[in-house]
Amino acid sequence: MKSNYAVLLIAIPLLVAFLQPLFSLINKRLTKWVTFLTIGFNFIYSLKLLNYVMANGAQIAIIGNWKPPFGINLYLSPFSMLFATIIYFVALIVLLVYLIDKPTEVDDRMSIATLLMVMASGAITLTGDIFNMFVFVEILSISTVILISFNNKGISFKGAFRYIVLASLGSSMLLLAIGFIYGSLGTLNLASIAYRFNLLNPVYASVIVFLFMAGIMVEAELFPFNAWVPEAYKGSKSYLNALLSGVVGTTGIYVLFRMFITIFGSGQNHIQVIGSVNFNAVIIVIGVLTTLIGEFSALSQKDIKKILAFSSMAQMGIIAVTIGVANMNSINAGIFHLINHAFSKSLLFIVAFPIINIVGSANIDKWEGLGRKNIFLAIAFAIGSFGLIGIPFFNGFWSKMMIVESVVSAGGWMYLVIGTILLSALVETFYFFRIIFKLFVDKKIESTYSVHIFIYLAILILSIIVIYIGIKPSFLATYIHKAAIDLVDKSHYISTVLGVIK
Amino acid sequence: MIQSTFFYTTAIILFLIGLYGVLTKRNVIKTIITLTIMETAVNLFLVTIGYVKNGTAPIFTSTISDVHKFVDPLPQALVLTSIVIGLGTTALMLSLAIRLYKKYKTLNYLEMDGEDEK
Amino acid sequence: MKNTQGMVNAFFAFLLVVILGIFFFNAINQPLGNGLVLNKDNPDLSKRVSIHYILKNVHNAEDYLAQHKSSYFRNRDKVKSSNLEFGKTKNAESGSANEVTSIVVNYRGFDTLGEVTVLFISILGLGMLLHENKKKYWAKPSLIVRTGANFLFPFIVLFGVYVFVHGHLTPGGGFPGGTIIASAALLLILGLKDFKNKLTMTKIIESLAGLTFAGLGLVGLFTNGSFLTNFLPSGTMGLLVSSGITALIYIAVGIKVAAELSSGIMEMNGGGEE
Amino acid sequence: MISNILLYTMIAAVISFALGQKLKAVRWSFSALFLGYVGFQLYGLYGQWGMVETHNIFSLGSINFSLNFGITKLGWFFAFFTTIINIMIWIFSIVKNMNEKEERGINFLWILLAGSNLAIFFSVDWITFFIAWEIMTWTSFFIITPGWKNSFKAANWYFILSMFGAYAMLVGIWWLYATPAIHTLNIASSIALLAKLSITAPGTVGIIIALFVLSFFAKSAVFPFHPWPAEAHAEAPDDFSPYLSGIMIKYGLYGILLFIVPLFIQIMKVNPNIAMVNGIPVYSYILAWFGAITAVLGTYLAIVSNDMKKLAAYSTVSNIGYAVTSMFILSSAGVTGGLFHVVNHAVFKSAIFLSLGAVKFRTHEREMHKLGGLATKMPITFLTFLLGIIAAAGIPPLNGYASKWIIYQALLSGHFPFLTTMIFLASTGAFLYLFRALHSIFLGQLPRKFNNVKEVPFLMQIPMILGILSMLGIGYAPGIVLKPIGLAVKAMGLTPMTVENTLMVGKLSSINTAVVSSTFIGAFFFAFAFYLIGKKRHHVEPLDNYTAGQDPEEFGLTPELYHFALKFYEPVKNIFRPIEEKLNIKNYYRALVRNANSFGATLSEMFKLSGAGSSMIFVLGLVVIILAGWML
Repeated sequence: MKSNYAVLLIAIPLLVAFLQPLFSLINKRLTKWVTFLTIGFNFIYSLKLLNYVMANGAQIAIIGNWKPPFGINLYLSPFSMLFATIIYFVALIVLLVYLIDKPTEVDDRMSIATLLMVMASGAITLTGDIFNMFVFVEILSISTVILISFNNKGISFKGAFRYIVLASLGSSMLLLAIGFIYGSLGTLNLASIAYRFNLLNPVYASVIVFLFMAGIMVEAELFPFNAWVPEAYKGSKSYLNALLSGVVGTTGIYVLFRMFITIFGSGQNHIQVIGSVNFNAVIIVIGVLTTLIGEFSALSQKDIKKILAFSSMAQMGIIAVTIGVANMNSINAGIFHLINHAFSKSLLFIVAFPIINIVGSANIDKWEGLGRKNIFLAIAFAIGSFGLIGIPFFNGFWSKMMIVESVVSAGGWMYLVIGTILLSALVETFYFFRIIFKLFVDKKIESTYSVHIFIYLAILILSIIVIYIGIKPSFLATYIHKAAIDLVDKSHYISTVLGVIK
Repeated sequence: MIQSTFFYTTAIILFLIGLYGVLTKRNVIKTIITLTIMETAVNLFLVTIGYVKNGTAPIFTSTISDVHKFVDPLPQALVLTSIVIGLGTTALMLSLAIRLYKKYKTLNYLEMDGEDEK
Repeated sequence: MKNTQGMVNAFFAFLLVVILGIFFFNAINQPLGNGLVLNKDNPDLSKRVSIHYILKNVHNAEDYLAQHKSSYFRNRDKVKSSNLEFGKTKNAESGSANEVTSIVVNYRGFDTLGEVTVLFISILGLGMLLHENKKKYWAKPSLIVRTGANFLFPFIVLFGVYVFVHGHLTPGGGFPGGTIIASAALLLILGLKDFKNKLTMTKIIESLAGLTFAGLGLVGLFTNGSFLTNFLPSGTMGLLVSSGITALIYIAVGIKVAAELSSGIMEMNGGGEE
Repeated sequence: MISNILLYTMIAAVISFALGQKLKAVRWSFSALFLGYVGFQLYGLYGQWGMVETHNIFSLGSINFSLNFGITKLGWFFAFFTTIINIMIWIFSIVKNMNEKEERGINFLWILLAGSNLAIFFSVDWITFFIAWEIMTWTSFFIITPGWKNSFKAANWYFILSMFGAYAMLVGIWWLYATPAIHTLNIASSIALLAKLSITAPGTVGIIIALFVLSFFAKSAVFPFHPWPAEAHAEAPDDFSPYLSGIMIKYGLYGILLFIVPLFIQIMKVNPNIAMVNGIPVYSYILAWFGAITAVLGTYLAIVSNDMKKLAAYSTVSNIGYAVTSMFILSSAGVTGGLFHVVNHAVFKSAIFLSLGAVKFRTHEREMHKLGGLATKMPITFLTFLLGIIAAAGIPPLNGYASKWIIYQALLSGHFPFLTTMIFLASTGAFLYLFRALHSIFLGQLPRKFNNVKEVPFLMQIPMILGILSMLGIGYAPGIVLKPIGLAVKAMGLTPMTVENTLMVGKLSSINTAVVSSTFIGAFFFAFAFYLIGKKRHHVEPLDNYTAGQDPEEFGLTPELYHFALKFYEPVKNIFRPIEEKLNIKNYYRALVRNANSFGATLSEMFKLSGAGSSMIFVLGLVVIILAGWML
């Protein structure tokens, strides 16, 4: 079975991570490069697998030669491979910047943590077992803590501590949910949970969903489980925030999608989460609140990292709304927006890094006149924010259009939802335009910082992607279309993994 | 023989005690302790799910080989994993606490400020 | 004033906790939907996947599922199984006598790989956070501790090794064994006045042990087409040399955990030579 | 063909960007030439009605995104006239920007703006329309504020209100699409289907109309969105103000003519049980009142402002008010009058702003009491301004007169006495501020520091002269414009007015503009002859006049304080001050922004709580979600 080799996406980084201490004995800079190359391998391999599953349909990779539901399996589908690929790609770009950041004493450990974090995110998207997912979520959160505290400032430790407290709370909830699932269904395999979830007593099922929600929404940056977001982003290095947002957040939302639509959901055109509670409404309310709080909080901030942190929280809220609306169009839109957000937000965080170094401050008031000093960075920042705001012919535009369409077409009280979302979008537009304006103010900036070619390279690649998706979204549309079908088609998921047809 | 109800109740009460601590304690170390209590509670909960009345440990020995009396081994495996994860998290939290103390000379989370806004 | 606020806070927290408590008690007393209640009834293992792990008939179950499709889920106990006897059964699937070990290392070995990684990365994080720490915290050891440390050290290590080598037969395994060995290292630190941290050595050992685990998995992938496959014969259940790579992996895990925890302790003891 | 033009626009923008700051003269001339080429192409498109070009972008789920460009009569008309005016403005900006110390590198945004301008008028589906609308909004934001702090505040007024409108339209568009009975994005067919739907579901149609109206009103600065032009027009670069006032503000009116007015006409035709007032739907009547309020309010605000660009901006607001009122009368004359006034206003207001730009180019002053007596120094500018305000005041023989005449015809023949009164009030008020501006800037006495002021360079005079000629030309023969307008009006389902080149036939009376114009021009020359042969004036130094020859700086004052134009209409302001203080809508907007900021600050405090606090939020949130979940 060729597809079994997909486990290399997890095994190779693990192997390399175990070897890294040996490399670090030779040279600490070497570990950075090894991490970079490993993620590069992962990206290329996952791209290959993505094309394979696009052509041949979903596959499973079994581990230990135990077929599901008895052993642990990986589920390779357009949806999971698409996100694995994007996560690896974003990480690759971020590592490009990390490679040339000034060396520190802890680079060896840091590069292992980054490698494991990216590995864990990829594994979460691929795995077909709920406890396995929990283990990788833990790896993800621990390595995130390391990432945050890498900056070695008081606030980094504060942010990291806040994050780990919330993550522990969340993982307790997650583990309780797993306990409840195993106690009732007697299995940990996702497909077999999906297969028999509707047999559960609805009240009991709701307990599971509640606990699971609380557990995973910590990573997905959704209110009220996201109190760690601003401080952790503020404490961490700017380009590493791209990982927090583009990898951790994306993974969290991915899990929400997979669990709430495929595993816990039922229905054809309008997916309803099983349980005695209207979870779709709950998620929509959570999403709307997150968006509102995120955007308005960002409005009042002066620190670019906090602004972007709140903004990414808000975007996650918008995507959560699409999960709650859960018709075919909204799922398409949500996936599309998640991808766009990963690219645009990573671009912004990466651009912010050299800007902060040139200006010497993360305070946007001090950014005035940067466009006169370095027009390239200013334009890249503008491109990133245009992509995020949804200016026509930048990537975010299409996904936001689709989100508005899908939410409006759901009718009823969704008009209130869309009103709130657009109000928040208005606020977002305002504060991003404020920053862009500041970049082009007439002012001299004295700085000797020279931007490394790799940073330019990273920015250039992401900018081109943002614009290219904006001009020609059709190339992504085929992927998204298949991914959404894969996500919605529960019986296909079950029959692929278990061989039984619902 | 003890009913599983006892274990479930204990687990939940322990969990709630831990949660209460997390909610009210401002001291970093106390927060860590209460979080550990919560983890223990969850582990107890998980183990209880596999608990069979009058059961034996799921290990074949020369004397025990009645498989139908075995308690469920899977939750035990899960708990093994989750204990190790808990250990890792606690170690990391404690080292963060050390760093926080060195930086701010206090363990009260609310009193940690300064050099934030730069 | 501050006190009142604290009281209010505590009361509020108490209220929340009570509500959550009602929620949890409600949850465990709910009927599950298959006729059982979590809180009252013994689990029906024949409705759980672990029945196959206990009976070691997972491959039969796979075949049964492939043939009977969805009716499998109602008839888990009808899957064929052979009689299992300690010290006699040969070539049982995953031949470890300890069922928990067979799950941890064999059926769900991938989780354990993750688990090892969690430990690895948290010790790594610990090292990263404490790398500026050059202070040795320990007080001067007394004579009793010094002598005891020297005397007990080999025995503790021996016991640890015993625990993880017998991981597939008796309670214990790689994690407890490794921890026991690490406690020996702790004892050395406490007991020896001029103990030198050997971080480089632990690093190398740890790497090699981790490499063994992942490498064994990869060997399975390349020879039998699936990661972490037990490609060795599982032997007679109950013997020391049995259960294929399960034993090997548990040894690797034991060494790795021992090295990791020791290095964690050494990091706290003022870091390495660097 | 249309797509090619738009594509060339993008390429031109890229070329302009690539040319860089060093070659600013080249890039500005290049863009003006390019726009000339576009205008030429557009002229060639006349008559190809119904042509549609489709470009699929992508389809996902059940939605297919495509760009559809087509030529409608209304669209072509707007595209062509705006392009002509645009060319005028751009010729002006060549010299203006060549002499800027640092050109702001906004030329490529201008070209993009011109492209989106065309795209708006040529889009035949809502997606395309919205895309063009958005591009127009953000490009103009950065043109208004190319890095000046004052203009940033101003641009924010514009931008927030515009984006608010745009989002309202976005919801409206998708609401249209989500309504099963409509389910189309095509503009023309959505009108027909909406009209039918109004029989069965008047509520839905009402809300959709409201959303679109909100958007168009916000863009056109109709009450309650009137504050933005004064800010944005005043603070924008001097060569962009004509564009803002002449073209930008008309997009909302275009939207109304494209969608709302035909929709009301259709509804009147197909829906027998719609509530009517005076023969028009009651909603239309209410909207007409919004126009009337805007007209009066704009006039008042223009009267009390001292800044010459703000004055002109508020004058624009009030003129938009006339057009809106007239359009919502829904009669043939009303729509024709509104449309005609849009064109006329575009011509004379850009002429006025060009002349103000010329004044500022030479004097760098904006406040009227610091100016004066420039008529002899800058004769062409003076003449442009003079004719511009004559047109704005609606005095024959200039174009403003012709459109106002039609508007009054429409209002009176439709029996709207109160609306007529409002418009008349506003129109009379216009005299107050227009001639004050003329007097303060160009007449009166020249401050000493402007003794060396010269007329602007010839290249800058060209657009002004063109403006004069077109004002005179349209005033003399309104038929040139009214005939294509007739085509557009006919396409909306109305019988167009009977017009000939110099003859307008209304319901109440008809008028021959040639005769009127000749009479007025004759009278003008008659009076001018008296001026020439009359007694020559003595030149008096300004300060001799005000302070009896004493230098005010000796007692610590500046000469400007003695200028008669300072606080010219203070009494008027005093009369209305109590009302203004209570009803100043700007204060409400400001309060909104302030509250949004403090709301955000409060919210973000939530994330600064202790570790226990954030766990508290976590658990509290979970409990609330659980409780709410069980209850829902």
